[in-house]
Amino acid sequence: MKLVLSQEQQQLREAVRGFLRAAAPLRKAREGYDPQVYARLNGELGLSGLIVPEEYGGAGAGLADLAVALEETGAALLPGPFLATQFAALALTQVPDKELLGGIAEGRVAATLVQPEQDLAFDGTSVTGTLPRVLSGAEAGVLLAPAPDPAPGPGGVVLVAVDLAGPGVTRTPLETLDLTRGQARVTLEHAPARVLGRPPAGSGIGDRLCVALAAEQLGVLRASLDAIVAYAKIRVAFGRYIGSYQGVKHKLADMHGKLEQAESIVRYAAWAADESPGELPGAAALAQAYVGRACFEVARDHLLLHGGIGFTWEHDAHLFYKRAKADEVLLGPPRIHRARLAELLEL
Amino acid sequence: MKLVLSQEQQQLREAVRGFLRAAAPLRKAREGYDPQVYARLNGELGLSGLIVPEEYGGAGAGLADLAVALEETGAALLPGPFLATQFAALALTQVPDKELLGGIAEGRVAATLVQPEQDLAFDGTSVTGTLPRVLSGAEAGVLLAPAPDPAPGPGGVVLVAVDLAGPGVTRTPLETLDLTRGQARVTLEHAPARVLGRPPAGSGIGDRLCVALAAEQLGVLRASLDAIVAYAKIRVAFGRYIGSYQGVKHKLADMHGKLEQAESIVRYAAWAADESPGELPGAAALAQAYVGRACFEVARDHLLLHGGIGFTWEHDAHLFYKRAKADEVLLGPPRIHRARLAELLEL
Amino acid sequence: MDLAEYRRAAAEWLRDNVPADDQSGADALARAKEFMARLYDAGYSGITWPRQWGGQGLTQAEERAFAAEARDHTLPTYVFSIGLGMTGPTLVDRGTDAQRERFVRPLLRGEEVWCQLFSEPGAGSDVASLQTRAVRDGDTWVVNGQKVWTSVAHHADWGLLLARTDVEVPKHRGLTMFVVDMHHPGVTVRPLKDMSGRANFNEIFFDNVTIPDEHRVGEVDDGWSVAVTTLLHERLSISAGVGMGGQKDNPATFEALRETLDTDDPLVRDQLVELHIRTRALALFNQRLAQETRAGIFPGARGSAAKLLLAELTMFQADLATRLTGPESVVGDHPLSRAISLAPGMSLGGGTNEIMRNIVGDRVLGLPPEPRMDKTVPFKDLKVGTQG
Amino acid sequence: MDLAEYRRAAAEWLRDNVPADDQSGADALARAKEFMARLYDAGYSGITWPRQWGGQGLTQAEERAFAAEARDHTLPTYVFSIGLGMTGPTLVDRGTDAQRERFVRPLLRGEEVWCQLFSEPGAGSDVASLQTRAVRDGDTWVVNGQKVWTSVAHHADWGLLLARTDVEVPKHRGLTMFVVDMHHPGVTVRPLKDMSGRANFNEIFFDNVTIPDEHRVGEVDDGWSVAVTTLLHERLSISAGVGMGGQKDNPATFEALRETLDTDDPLVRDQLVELHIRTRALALFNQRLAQETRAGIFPGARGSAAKLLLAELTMFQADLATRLTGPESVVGDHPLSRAISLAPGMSLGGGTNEIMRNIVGDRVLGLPPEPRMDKTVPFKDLKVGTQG
Repeated sequence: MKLVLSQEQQQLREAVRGFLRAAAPLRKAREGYDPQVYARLNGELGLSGLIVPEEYGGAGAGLADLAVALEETGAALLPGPFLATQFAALALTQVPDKELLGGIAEGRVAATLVQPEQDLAFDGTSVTGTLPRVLSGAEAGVLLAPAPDPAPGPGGVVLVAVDLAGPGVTRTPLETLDLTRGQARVTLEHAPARVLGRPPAGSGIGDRLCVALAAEQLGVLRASLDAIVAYAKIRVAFGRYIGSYQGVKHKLADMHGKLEQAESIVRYAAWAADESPGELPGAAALAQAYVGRACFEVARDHLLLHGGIGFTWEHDAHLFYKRAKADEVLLGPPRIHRARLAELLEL
Repeated sequence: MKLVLSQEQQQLREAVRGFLRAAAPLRKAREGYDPQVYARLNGELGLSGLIVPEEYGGAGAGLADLAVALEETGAALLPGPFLATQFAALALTQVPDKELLGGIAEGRVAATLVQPEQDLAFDGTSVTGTLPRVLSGAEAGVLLAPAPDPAPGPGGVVLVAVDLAGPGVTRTPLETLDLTRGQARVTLEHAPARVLGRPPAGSGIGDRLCVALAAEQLGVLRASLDAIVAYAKIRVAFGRYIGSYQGVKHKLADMHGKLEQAESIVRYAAWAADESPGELPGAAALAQAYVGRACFEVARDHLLLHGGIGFTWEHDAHLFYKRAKADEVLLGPPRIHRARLAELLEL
Repeated sequence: MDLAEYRRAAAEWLRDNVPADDQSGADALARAKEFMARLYDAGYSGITWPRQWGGQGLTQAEERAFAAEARDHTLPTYVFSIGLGMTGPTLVDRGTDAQRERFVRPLLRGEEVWCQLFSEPGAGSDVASLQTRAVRDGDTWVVNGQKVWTSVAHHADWGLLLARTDVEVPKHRGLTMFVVDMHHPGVTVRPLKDMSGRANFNEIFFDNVTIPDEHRVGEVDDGWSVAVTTLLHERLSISAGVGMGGQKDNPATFEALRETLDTDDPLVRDQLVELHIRTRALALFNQRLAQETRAGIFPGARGSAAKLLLAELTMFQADLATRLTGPESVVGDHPLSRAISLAPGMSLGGGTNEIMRNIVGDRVLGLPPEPRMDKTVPFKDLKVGTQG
Repeated sequence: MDLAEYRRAAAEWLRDNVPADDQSGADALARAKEFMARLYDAGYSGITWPRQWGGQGLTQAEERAFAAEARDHTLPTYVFSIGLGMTGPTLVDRGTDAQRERFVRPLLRGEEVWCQLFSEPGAGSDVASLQTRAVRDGDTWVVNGQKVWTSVAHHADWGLLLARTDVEVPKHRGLTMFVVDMHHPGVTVRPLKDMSGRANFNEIFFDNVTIPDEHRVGEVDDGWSVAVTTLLHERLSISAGVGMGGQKDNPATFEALRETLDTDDPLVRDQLVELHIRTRALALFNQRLAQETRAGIFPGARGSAAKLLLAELTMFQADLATRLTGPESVVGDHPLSRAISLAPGMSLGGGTNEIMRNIVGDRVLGLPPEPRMDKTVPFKDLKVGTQG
């Protein structure tokens, strides 16, 4: 089990962090998706193709590396379809498609993945149905979705790809709590769809999404804690820095304990995804159950400890708070991860 | 709804508190049951007969008054069969028996109640079975227990009385976590038993036990908080009273919030028992669900905030901690009260 | 007239006079002022205030009787709440007779709207560390600085302003209280949006605003004692409101969630039970405080415990509701999206949770105070606000 | 000999020499001493200690290799743990050559047992406020006072004693460190029972105990800096142990509870899931710290976060286990009855949760320290212990 970053991973972290600090500072996050930044992120750093296998033009890295990148895009509250595209890439590593993987690796294609399966009708060439909430659905170019297998036989599910700019597709951007990353309602009416294949049994796509999201949450958690720790060192009340009051200090110490544990779990779950598939389901459910909660709790307390200024629109605190809440429920009500754990533990 | 003590209830509280301060100070609590103190409690203050109807020689008071007394015996960690006897008296107010109620009112009879129903065989004149944990089973003289109705017909449950000093009874005092109040294993082998009657449908005996126990727990909670607040005002660390540190002060403030809410719930539940039977089941489950937990949490934190000295045998902190834990599970795993609430709320 | 009769008359007046229609819209302020004038003329504004200055000179009993009847109505008096609850009582207690004569009756009659100008960006919980300066120039004072978290300031005619008049003395001893004309050209009112996007508050900027010395309230450099009076009235009006109403339209309450959630899942059921327990615990505590108040026991700082618990419950239930509801709760115009955005407000307005815990610890439990350095250092040498 | 070979040899020696039988009983101390002598003679005691004073002069690598192998055995060395982990390293670092010559080898060989005498009833977290006095009388010192929380003192031959030698200076500057003969007639050792009824600790009373000046460690009045050395070694030996073992016989762990509880109830299942989550979260954090340590990253004060979390988990799981198990858990000789009695110990030994939070806040997060009055006041004017 590997819970400590390698030197290469530390370099990756510094590279992504440095890039985002310059190109996507927090004050830009509330302006929303900047395609230019996104293009540079993929062009200069090759982030989009990080986990795309080398044969498709990617870097062939594992989830442990992707987790490092997602922690940084999370900390920066990076707007746009990066997480959605990585969700799609994680599915495509199980159901490979040369065109899409190549497009993602080159940074040409922004994609999104519908998960879990929704009510779609598929006739073999086109899909029909309404997807009420698609992550980055307004920004992505391609939609991947599980659909009922139209081939005669025992049924089952295939993964299909839909061109979101193509015919039969209506996208309605939604107002979302999270101001830094959108969702859209996508209505498909006989939208042309291409079958990519049938996800192998136990492919663990859903588990990998859990781990990837937890990595982003770890970044949101860490950035929230960093922000309030920094503020506690410069804000004065009653003649003392607020960080010198145990009422603040002890809360921050508890938040640090959550960070340490969250990081440990994310490293473990990413390692399991890459190296120990048998452990992945339990590690993935653990990651969402622990990190999702810890991230929101820390983002909440970081906002509250700012005092009145944290409640203002102009301050960044609420951006973290809202992302943390949106992420906590992104893959479903959090109890589903606990229920999964109960099942896996054979309780 | 009456949530504030009447003048008479305040006088009762002062009388019981004053008596216990003199006759049953905390340093005596770990020595266990003192029959002389018990006799004076009933003789001088008439506490034993407080809720016994006047026609049987008692004071005919309600559960709101008994709650005031139990809060004080709880705060004093009074050893002996007072709570057990009041449990029995609460059952007897629903299934009246002149001899027993008279005996309790006079302070002659210490009793205990088995609740809920256990596996006892009853042939109409004697009972057989083992009761693994009977509250104050070694000190009480009479055992009340629900037993299967031996009369021909649809079956059902009758309340029977067994003389614990009589034939066919074996009592084994048990080692208990709570050092200030014991339990015993009681084995009945054809022990003569007298039928007291059939508890009327919806008599709410179990609900009344919940409220009575919550009143004792309120006392344990309040005394724990008082003790640590007093210590925080005299104990110095790093040149300051520990109560001046927010790390301690804010915890104590949160504990005070639990006390305020616990007291409000106990007053409400006792009022419901006396005046609004329709509200009693919900109020009783609420009382155990909230007050039982709050009492242990406050007793736990009061111990921890004492620092090392709170971990020593000689210090009283662990007596409260252990009573609080024993009380929390006395009527069953606490989740049963929550399950009852779910049912009553029709969730 | 005995109390029951008073109450019946009040009920009748309210039924006949409170506008039932929507009270928002462009002419809301004009209509609110019109209602306030009628309320005053009927004798229900300033019920306990001295007759000499325009009040009714009655007792708390009449005030409570009217309030109890008014609870069934929505009175369009929000814009006057600062004046009626805080600045007016301060002027009655601490103003000169000329100030009382000039300001109190128009305030009670709704002819003039008031705001309160204490908080600053650099002085949140620590109000007395404020930095807005007032410098004397003959018979007038010249004010420069910034205030924040000001309700109804965009409608206000007058503001009660706390400003620093001496930086050579410790912070509490160099403050003075003024009445400032909000129409002065040097006053700029800017809306301040909260994290939910609402603009319920304002920022106020003072740029060489002049105030005649006759509009000073209390002695020079004794403004803190006047502010304490105001804050006491504020606390009374907040604690009177704690636990009452406010939850009716909240989509995160137990009552709302039981309608929207699938309670077949035992875990969902148990979480709702937890919410029920916490909600009932606080509601009963508030009811007990109310019963004690009616019995003449003043809750004092224990109200801060209730406020703290309400802040925690508000946060807890919005958080729980979104978790139980899942992804749709944070997308589109789902009501929980707004609830989770507003939930922190209860922990931040009227004193943070940490300040509430200090108050409960110090004043209810009598714990030793935190050692204080800031009470003796001259203000100019004191660290304040946000440094570096 | 390369490391792998060293490790194989150690494994072999341990297999052949660690007594497999029960190590309690009347002659336990004698047998422990005998084992320690064999351990020393085989070269496994004081692996990293200087050869000059009886150690092996090897590196951390060998020490860790031996420790890794030893983890599979239960070595009967508990009674020597204070000497090996704390007082011995202090003497090596800060003792005179004569003291090292006299004390280190017998300590490593298990011929003499050591205890540590810092804590006092009036000085818990605030060790430096201790009141035991040592007064100079020519070439000896006379000690009076009381110590507490002392492990293995009833077996100890020597104690490392911190005592006050000057009350006219601030508290940290008037302390001196000594080696005290525990067989001196003025020393009384009394067992101290904890809340579970066990007597794992002692109270020590000093009644005119004399100590020759040559048994002073470090300079007069410089004892605090020596104590800091000792406490650093204590922290290292605790953090090395955190999260390892100790849970095996605990009836309140997830593994134990899943065997004893009825998991048909979904609520019980979900509570066990919660326990699993917390247990795994801390276990993985501890494993990450261990991996970092192996990679040369010293965890420092982050170990205090792990200790705090372990204390909270220990309390949480015992509390949860009794709630889920119900009435029988607190009656008779149910193992949970003992678990709930011992659970607070983890929060109180080795620094309270509050002290741990201070350490994490100050040293990990770099937050500003609490203002301190007690560092400048002469000790005689300082409030200490329990007042009134």
